[in-house]
Amino acid sequence: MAQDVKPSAEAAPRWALVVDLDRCTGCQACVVACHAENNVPVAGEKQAIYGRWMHWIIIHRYWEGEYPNVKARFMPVMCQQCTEAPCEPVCPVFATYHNPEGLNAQIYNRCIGTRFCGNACPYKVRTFNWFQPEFPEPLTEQLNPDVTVRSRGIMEKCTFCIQRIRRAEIEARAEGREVADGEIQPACVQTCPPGALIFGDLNDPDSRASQLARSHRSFRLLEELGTAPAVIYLKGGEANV
Amino acid sequence: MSEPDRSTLHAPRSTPFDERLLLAERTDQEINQAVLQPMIQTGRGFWALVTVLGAIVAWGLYAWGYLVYWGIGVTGKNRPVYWTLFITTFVFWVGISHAGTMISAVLRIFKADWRRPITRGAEAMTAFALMMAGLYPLIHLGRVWKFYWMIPYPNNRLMWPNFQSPLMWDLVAIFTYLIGSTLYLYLALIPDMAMARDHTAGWRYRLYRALALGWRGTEAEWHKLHRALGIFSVAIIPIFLSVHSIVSWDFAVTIQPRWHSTIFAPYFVIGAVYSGLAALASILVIVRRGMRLQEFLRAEHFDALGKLVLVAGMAWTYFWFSGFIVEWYGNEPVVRELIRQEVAGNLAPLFYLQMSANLTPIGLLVFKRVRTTPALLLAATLLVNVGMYTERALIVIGSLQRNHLPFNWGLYRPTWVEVSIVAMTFAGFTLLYTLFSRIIPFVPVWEIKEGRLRYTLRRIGRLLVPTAAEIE
Amino acid sequence: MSDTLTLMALFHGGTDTAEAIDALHALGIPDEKMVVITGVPYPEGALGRHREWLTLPYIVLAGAAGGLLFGLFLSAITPHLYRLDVGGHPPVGFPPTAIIIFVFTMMATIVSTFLGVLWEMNFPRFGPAPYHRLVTDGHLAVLLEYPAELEASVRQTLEARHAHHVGEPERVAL
Amino acid sequence: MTKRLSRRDFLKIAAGATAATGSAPAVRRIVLEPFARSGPLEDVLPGQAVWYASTCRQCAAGCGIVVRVINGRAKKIEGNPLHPLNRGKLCARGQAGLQVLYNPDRLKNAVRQTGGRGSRQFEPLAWDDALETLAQKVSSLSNPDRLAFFGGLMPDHLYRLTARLLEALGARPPVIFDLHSALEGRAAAAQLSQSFFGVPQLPVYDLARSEVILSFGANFLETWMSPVAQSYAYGALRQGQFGGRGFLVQFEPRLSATAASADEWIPIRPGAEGFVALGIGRVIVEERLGHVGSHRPHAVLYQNVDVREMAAASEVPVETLRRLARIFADADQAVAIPGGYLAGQRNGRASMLAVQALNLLVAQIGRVGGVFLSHPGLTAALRQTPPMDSFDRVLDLIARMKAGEIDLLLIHGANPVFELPAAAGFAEAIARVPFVVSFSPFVDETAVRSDLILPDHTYLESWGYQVPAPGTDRPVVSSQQPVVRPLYDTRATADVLLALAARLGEKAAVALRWPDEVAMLQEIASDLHGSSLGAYDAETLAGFWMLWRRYGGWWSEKEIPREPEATEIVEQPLPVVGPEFEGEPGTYPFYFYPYPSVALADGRGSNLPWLQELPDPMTTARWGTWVELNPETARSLGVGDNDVVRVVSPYGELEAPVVVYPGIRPDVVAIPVGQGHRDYGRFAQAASGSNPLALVAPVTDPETGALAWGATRVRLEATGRKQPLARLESLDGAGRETLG
Repeated sequence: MAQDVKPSAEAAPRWALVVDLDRCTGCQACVVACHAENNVPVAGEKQAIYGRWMHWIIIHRYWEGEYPNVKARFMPVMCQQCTEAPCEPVCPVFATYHNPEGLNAQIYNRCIGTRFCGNACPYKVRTFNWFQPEFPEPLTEQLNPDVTVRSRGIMEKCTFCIQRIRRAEIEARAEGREVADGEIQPACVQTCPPGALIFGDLNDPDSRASQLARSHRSFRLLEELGTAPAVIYLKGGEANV
Repeated sequence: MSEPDRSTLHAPRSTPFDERLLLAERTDQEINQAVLQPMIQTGRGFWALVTVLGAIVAWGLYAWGYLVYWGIGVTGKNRPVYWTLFITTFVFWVGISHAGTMISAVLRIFKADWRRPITRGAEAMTAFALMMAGLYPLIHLGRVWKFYWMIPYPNNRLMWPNFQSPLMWDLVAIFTYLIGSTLYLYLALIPDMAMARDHTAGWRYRLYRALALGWRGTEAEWHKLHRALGIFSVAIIPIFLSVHSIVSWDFAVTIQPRWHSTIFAPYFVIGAVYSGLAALASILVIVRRGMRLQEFLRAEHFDALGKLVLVAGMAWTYFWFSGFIVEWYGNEPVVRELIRQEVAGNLAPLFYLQMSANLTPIGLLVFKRVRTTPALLLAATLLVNVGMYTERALIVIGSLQRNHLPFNWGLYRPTWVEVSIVAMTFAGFTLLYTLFSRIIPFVPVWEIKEGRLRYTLRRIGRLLVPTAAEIE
Repeated sequence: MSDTLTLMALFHGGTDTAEAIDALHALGIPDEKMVVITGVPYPEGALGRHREWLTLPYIVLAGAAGGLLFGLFLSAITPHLYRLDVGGHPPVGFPPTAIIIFVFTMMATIVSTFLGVLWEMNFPRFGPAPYHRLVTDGHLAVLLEYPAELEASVRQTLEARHAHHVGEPERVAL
Repeated sequence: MTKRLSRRDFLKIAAGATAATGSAPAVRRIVLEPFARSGPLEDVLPGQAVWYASTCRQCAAGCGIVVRVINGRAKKIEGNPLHPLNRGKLCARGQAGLQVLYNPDRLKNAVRQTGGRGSRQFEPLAWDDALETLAQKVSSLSNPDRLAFFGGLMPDHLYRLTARLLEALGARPPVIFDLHSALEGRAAAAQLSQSFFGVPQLPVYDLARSEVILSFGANFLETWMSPVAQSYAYGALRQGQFGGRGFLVQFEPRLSATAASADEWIPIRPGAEGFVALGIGRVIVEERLGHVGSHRPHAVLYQNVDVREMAAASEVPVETLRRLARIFADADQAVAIPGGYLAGQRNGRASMLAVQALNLLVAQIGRVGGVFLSHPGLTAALRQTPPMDSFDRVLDLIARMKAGEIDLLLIHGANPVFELPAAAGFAEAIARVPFVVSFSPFVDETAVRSDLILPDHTYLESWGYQVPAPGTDRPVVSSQQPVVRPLYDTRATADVLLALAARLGEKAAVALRWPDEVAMLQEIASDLHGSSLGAYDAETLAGFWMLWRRYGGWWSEKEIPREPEATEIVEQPLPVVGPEFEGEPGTYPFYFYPYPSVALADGRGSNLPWLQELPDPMTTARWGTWVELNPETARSLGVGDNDVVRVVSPYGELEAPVVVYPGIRPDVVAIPVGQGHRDYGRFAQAASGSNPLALVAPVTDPETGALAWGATRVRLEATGRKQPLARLESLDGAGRETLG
C-alpha cells in the first residue's frame, strides 16, 4: 500500500476500511448504524422517490444472468476516502480537504453548497442536504452529541466515524499507549453481523486491515481512475488462502 | 413608427453607395437629433414592456427568496445531477457576453469601419449579460448567505479561499470581465454624454453632465481617449478568451465522463462567440425597429454581422465535431452510453433540437437575402441561441445523468422555481437593455461622425465609390 | 509689458481651422497658446499641430505589474499562510497560479488604464471652462491667448477664414 | 473459587471475552454499568457517556445490547460484545431501537377511548383509576373463562406473570401469536423438535462449522430465528480461519437476500421442498452415499419414496437431486435447515420432517457443523418461555370472541388486527368483545379498537429477561434493564399485573406475590447465583444482581453442546404429502408469497423512520409496498417497473407497483409484509403501501395447526396506472455493476 502513504504524513496512520464482499449479506445493518451514529436524517418517501436520500453508506445490488441462473451480488459503497481525491481541489472554500491521517475531511461549517465536489466525485457518495433536516420531538434526543447536525445547503459524506477515531486516540493517549488494532471501529464496522467490514491502519503492516489488503482478492472501486481509495474490497466467491 | 421604413434594408441597386453615404448629407446637428429624439420620446408600448418585464423579474425574485428559505431541494436537482438549469443559464449568459468585446475590441483593432454604429449596443449587451450571469453562482449556492467566503481575503479563522478551485478562477475572471467591459463601455461613452449634455435639459442634463465628467473635446482629450481605447481593446481580448475557457474548466477539470475534455476551452469560446454574435444581431434588429434607427443600422451592418455569425457557426461545428469524433471513437463506456442517450435515448429530443437549431442558421446565413432581411435574420439568430442553450443543457445536465456506476445514475426534472429564476434573468436582461436604450445614445454618435470624416467620394470610370482615408 | 487677451472663434470646417491655425502660427502665436475643441476626433495632424507626450502607458504598465504581484501573492503565498492539502495536489501548482496571476494582471491593466486616462485628462472637472455648445453640433472652436498688440491682426486673420462667434470665450459650467 | 469484579477487571474481561469469542475486534473498551434505580449514574457524570447492557426486543431472538447513554438519554445501541449469541453484532432493526424509545407517536400516559372504540379520541387516565377499572372488570366477570389474554412478543418474566395470573383466576392460558413468529414457523419448528427430539425447543444449526448447508426456505440471514447469530456464523462459514468456503444451497421460490448469498439457488415449486428432501434422502439411501453408512437403519424412512416422482413433483431434475445428495452426504459437516416457508404450507410438517430427517440420515445430529439443541444448563429453571401458539388456537379464540364468549380481552405485544390474515376476521370478532384493554405503547390498529390503553414502557425503559430461542452453543439468559428513566407516565405491564393481582386479592395475590417486577427478577436471577459455570460470579446475591445487569445476562463461560437424540418417530416411513392451495389454479394462476421485510419485519418496524428509509436489500425499494414479478410474467402481463397491478386472491385484493424481479419463479407473486398501517404513528401511516395479509387465506397446516401463509393463490390485473417506487438503484442502470 506504499502509494497510499502520503509523504506529508509519515508517522500518521492511514486509516482504511476493508470490505469483504464474500461475507457481506446485504443486511443493511451498517446503514442504520450509520444513521444513528452520524445523525444522518431521513429524506421521506417523496424525496426518496426522486433519488434524494441521505445514506452515507449504501449497498449496491448487482444482477447477473437471467432466471433461473440468476445471481445477485452486494457491494457496500461509502466515501472511498481517496488519496488523490477528485472532490477536494474543486472546493472554493476548502470545505473538503485531506487530513494528515489521509482522511477526506468534510468541514460542514465551511461548506457553502456549490455541490462541485458532488460532481467531481466519481463514486457519487456525497449527499447534499436539500432541505433542513427534520427530527420531530423527541427524536432529537437520539442525536449523537459528538456529531453536528447539518443544516440545509451543505454537502456531507462518510467520515469513517472520525469522532470514534478521535475518541479512541484520546483514550489511548490518556492511558499512554498506542491505539490497538481493532480498537477503532466505525459504527458500520462495529455492527456488521457477518464481519464483512474491517477497519484499520494501512501504515501498520500487521494490522488486520493491512493483512487483508494484501490478499489476492483485494481490489479498489474504479481503480482505473487512479483515485487510490482507502476503501479496499475483497472479491467474493473465493477462499482467502 | 413615424416615418415609413422600407420592408427590407436593401438599397435600390441603381445607387449602391448613396445609402452608405447618406449620413454625409446630414449635418452633425441632425445626427444628434436623430439619435436623441427616440431616447426622449417614449411611447405607451415602452412602458407596457417595462411593466411586463418588471413583473417577471419581481416573480423571479420571489422564487429566489423561496429557494433560499426552503433550500436547494425546491429545485429539481438530485444525486447525481447536482448542477442543472442554473449553471446552464450561467454558461449561456457568459456566452452571450462575448459578442460585445468581439465586435468593439477585435473590430476596432482591425479598423473594420462598419462596426461603428453597433459597438455600443454590443458593449451594453456584454455588460448586462455578465450581470445576469453573475447572479447564478450566487443563486445556485446551498448557503448563499455565506457567499463572501469566496472573496479573496482571510475570512473566518484567517483562511483564504482555495485558488485551486475553478470556481475561484471563475469568480475573479468574470468579475474582471465585468469591470473591463463596463469601463470600456463608459470610456467610449464620455464624448456622447457631452453631446447629450449640450442638447438636453432637466434631469437628463444633470445626469449627462455628471457622466460627461466635464468633457469638452479638446485635441488632448481626444488623443488621450483614443490611446486609452486602444489599450483597452488590446487588453480586453485575452480576458474575453480566458473567461469562457475558465467557465469550460469548471467542467473539464473533473473526471466526469464527457466533461473531462481538452477541447472544452476553445469549444466553449467559439460557442460563446457564435451565440453572442447571434444574440447581438437579434437585438439590433429589434432595437432598430423599436427606436427607428434605420438610418444608422443599415444593410451592410447586418450583412457583415451575419457573415461573422456564419463564420462563428462554422467554427463551432468544426469544434463540436472534433470533440465528438474523439469521444465516439474512444468508445469509453460511459461516454458511449451518453452518446447512445443522445442519439436514441432520453436526451435525443434535446440533442436533435441542438443540432438542427445550430446548423440550420449556417445554411440560411449563406444567403445575403437572409442576412439583410430583418425578419429572416432575426429568425436565424434566435434559432442559434435556442440551439446554444440546448447545447449547454446537454453538456451540464445531460452528462451528469450518467457516470461510472450505473447504480448511481439519475434523471432530472426542472421545477417552477428554476424556470422562474431563469425567466427572471431573461426578463432582467431585456429590462436593463430597454432602459439603457432610453437613457444612453444607442449608437456612438462621435464614432459615426468620425467614420463619416474618413470618407470621400472618388470617381472611377462611371462609378462614384466611397473611399476611406487610411489615417488614424 | 503688455497684457494678453483670450478669445474663442468657431469654424465650420477642418480646412478653415487648419489654415487659421497656420496663419496664427505665422503671427507668432505658439501651439501651447491655442486649444482646438471639436465634437469629432480629427485624425492626427489634421489640424497640423504637434502631439504632446503621454504618461498613460507607464501608468498602465505599473498597474499591470501591481496586479501581477497581487495575483502572485494570492495564488502562491496564501496557500502557505494556512496550509491545507487537497486531492494530492501540491499546495501551489503551476496551472492555477498561472490563471490567477493572469486574471489579476489583466484586471489591474484595465483599471489602471481607466484611472490613468481620467487622471491624465484631470477628470472629473465640472468647473466653468471656456466652451461653446455649438461644438457638439459640428463646429470647431479655437481658443487662443495672444498679446494685446496682435488683437487686430488676429481678428482679421480669423475673419478671413470665415470664423464666427469670434470674441471673449464664455465660460460654461460643464 | 468465586470471581470478584471491579470495573477495571471488567475492562480486562471485556477485552478477554471478546478475544475469546474471536469476534473481529481484538479490543472493545466499554465500561458497562448497572442501571442504578435510585439516582441513576448519568446524573453524577454530566456529559459523560455511560454504557448499559440490556436485551434487544425488536424480535424474538433476544440479542444482547449495550446502549450508550449521555445525560440520561440513549444515543446509540450496539451489540453486547460479551454476549455469546450476537457477539457485539446487531441487525438493522436492533440498531433502530432508539426510535422506538424516542418515537414522536408514543402514548404518554394511560388513556381511555372516549367516543367509543375507533374514535381515536383519547382521554388521559390516572393509573389508579385505570387499575381500578381493570380490577373491577376482571372481578365482575361472570366466569373467568370469559377473560382472554392475547400476547405477542413478551419478555419471559411477563409471560410467567400472565400465565400465573390467568391460572390463579382460573382462566385459560394466554394465546401467544405474532406474525413474525408465524412467518418464521416458530410454532411448527418447536413441534418438529418435540416429535423429533422429544423437546419443544428450537434447534440450533451450526452454520459456522458446516461445509454444506441445504437451506429449505430458511432466510436465516434476514429475519428467520436469530439472524444476527446466523449472519455471524455465515461470515465464519465464508471466510473462516481455515480458509474453507462452505457450500450453501437455498431452496426458495424467490431469490431472497439469503439465496443471493448462497452458492446455489434452486427456485423450487412452493410446497415441494419436502419432495426435494425426500428425493435427496432416497438417493442417499439407494446409492449408499456418505461414509459411515449410518443411514442403513434409516432406509425405512424412505421406503415409499420414488426419486422420479419427487423430481417431477418438485420440478427439480433428478440429476440435481443426485448431485446435491452426493455433495450433502460426502461432506464431513453438513446440515439441512427446515425454514419458515415450509411451515407456512399446508404440508408444512411433512416437509419439515423430511428436511430434518436428512440431518439424521447423514448423522449430523449433535455433530459439529450439524444440528444442536441449546443446552439449558442452570437456565432450565428460567426456561418458562412463551410457547408460540399455533394459528388454530388463535382461530379458536376468534371463534369464541365472535360467539360472544369473551367479555374481557387483554392484548400485549401483538397487533392482531394488522398481523392476522384479514379473512380470519379478528377485526369483526374484537367488536363483539364488551371490553378490550391494550398494553401497547403505540396506538396501533388493535389499540384503536380497545377501550383502555395502558401503555407499557418501551424495551429500553423496561426490566426483564429472556432466554434466547433458539439459543446458542451454551446456556444463555439475556437480562433486560432500563437504560434510561421512562420518558413518560407509562407503566411496566408486569407491574400493572402485579398491582392488579394485589387488588384482586385471594389466589391471584398469592400467585403474584412480588411487590414489583424487579423483586421478581432478582428472585429469578438468584437461581443462577453461585454457579461455577458462569462467565462471572459474585459472593453476595447483591453483587450477583449487579453483575447480572452489568453483563446483560448470564451465560456459561465455555460452550456446552447438547446432543439431542432422535425419538422413535424417525423409525416410521416419512409421510409424502403434497401442498394444497386456496384458489382455483384456473382463476388464480399464481402462488402468493408474502415475505417478511428485512427492515420492517412483520410490520412492527414500520413506525421507525430509519427502517422506513432502509432499502430492501434485493429491490433497494423503501417506504412502499411492491409486487415482485418474474420478467417473463411482467412481459406477458404487459407491465413494467412502477406499473400498478391489482393482486386478487379469493379473500381480498390490493394494488401496488410492480418490481420486475429476475430472481423469482414465473408462477410466483411475492409481496413484502410490513406496510399498509392505518394507525401506528405518522411514519407508518405516511408510507404508501398496503398490507398483503388482506390476501392471505386463514388456513392452517392440519398437522401443526400453523398458519399456512404461503398457501394462497392469486391472479394479477394490470391497472394501467403508474406509481413510482422509492428505489435506491437507478432503473436505467439495470442492475449492472459496470458498463464494461
